[in-house]
Amino acid sequence: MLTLHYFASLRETLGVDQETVALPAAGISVAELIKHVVVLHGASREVLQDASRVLVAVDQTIVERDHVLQGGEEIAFFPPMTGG
Amino acid sequence: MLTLHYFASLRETLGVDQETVALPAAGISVAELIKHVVVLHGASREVLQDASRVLVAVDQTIVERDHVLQGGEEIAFFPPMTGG
Amino acid sequence: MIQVQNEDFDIAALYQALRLEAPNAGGIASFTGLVREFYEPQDEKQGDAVRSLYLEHYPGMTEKALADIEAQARGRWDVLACRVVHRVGELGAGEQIVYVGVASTHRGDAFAAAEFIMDYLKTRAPFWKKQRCGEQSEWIESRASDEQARARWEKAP
Amino acid sequence: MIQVQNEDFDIAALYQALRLEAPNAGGIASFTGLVREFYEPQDEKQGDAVRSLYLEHYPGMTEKALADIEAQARGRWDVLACRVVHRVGELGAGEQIVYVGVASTHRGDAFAAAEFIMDYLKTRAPFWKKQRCGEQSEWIESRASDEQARARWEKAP
Repeated sequence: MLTLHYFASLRETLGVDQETVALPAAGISVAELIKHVVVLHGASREVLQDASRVLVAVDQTIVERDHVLQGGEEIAFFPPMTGG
Repeated sequence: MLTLHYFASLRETLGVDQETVALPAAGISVAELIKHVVVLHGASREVLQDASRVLVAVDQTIVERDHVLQGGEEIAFFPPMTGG
Repeated sequence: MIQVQNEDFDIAALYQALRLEAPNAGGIASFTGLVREFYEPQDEKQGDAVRSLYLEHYPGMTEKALADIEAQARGRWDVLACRVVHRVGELGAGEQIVYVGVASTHRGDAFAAAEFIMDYLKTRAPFWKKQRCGEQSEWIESRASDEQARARWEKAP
Repeated sequence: MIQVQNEDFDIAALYQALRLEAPNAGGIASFTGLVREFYEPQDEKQGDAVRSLYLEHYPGMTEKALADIEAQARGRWDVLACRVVHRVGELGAGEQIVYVGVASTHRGDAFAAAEFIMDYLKTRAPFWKKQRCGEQSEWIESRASDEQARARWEKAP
């Protein structure tokens, strides 16, 4: 299983802060996971494909879309940071 | 008349913090004033000729050695600053 | 040392902690980020309502990201002691948001490390600001100038 | 605002004064210079005596030089409020020497203006430090690195 977290404007747009999905296959990339999530949870999730506006963290570290998943990770989606 | 002030290590080396001298002639430069002061007050003042180790302020503004004096100015000699 | 909290912080206490931890420091550079009292020009349409901010973060990752930024700063500069405090939750106009303080032997290192930490914190630590103006509220957009401020450290020696 | 004084200063009061004077500031950058507790390696021959400093200045010119430095900073950056305090006379180990605080709309301006003021103050304001170690005392030599730190602002945009 994977735990998906959504933060800030993305959380509000999608209306969900957390959900779990089964890993479709070990060794898939973040980009492939996103395609899977769009099919599973509906077209609203297409926003996740925009790499310029949606960052992805795996186990609390920012990764690129080609990052490979093994299962069991904590995945987070969020817009560019605006703290400080 | 000119008032000459000496600060920090220069004050201690020369053993004087302030003195007055008559302006030898209007329109002389700081460099010429220093030569005059060396003659007037003794060889100890030769240290003033070392532009790399002695800064000169005229009326509380740092000047170069070719700065021209009119008389009545407050002249200060001191080593490079070390505050902060 | 890193703190993420809703409560306000006392810059004098943070500063004294840095002095105690680094008795041989030649200086301490610090920065405090504040919620502005008034609007940017583009906000003027929203009238004179007092602005407040809501700060969301990603618990767990926030502390990790800040610790990583501090470690990077310690690797690049002479950092004798360091404090980072970032508030989350509801903040009123004029309130303190963030504190970064760095004690160093040399002032150049203290300034560089403090500014480096702020520039990375702005763009690499998972905080998001929502701005409330009267009835309206909107998420603040990230700014290219913040990313540029961070990117210049990649080139610097 | 510029103060030259023998008395210690309260950075919290200075910081609050900046917040009050610049209610729309996005941030405040500050630097405090401290008398180090321990010696530089080259001083070790002098044993473990606690160091103290004597700070001499040129009354009148000091205030003028600092005002000129502040005016230069205001001309180059968005400075909403500024405080400079420099102590003179006898200062013990660990004591505060100097404070520079700048409130600005933007953090980059606050950092740059505060560091600019410190770098010019070090090399252009008439202060001189004499270091006392036990029975000995000597005037501190100016450092090329301080002049280099100042000179780089001549190139910067």
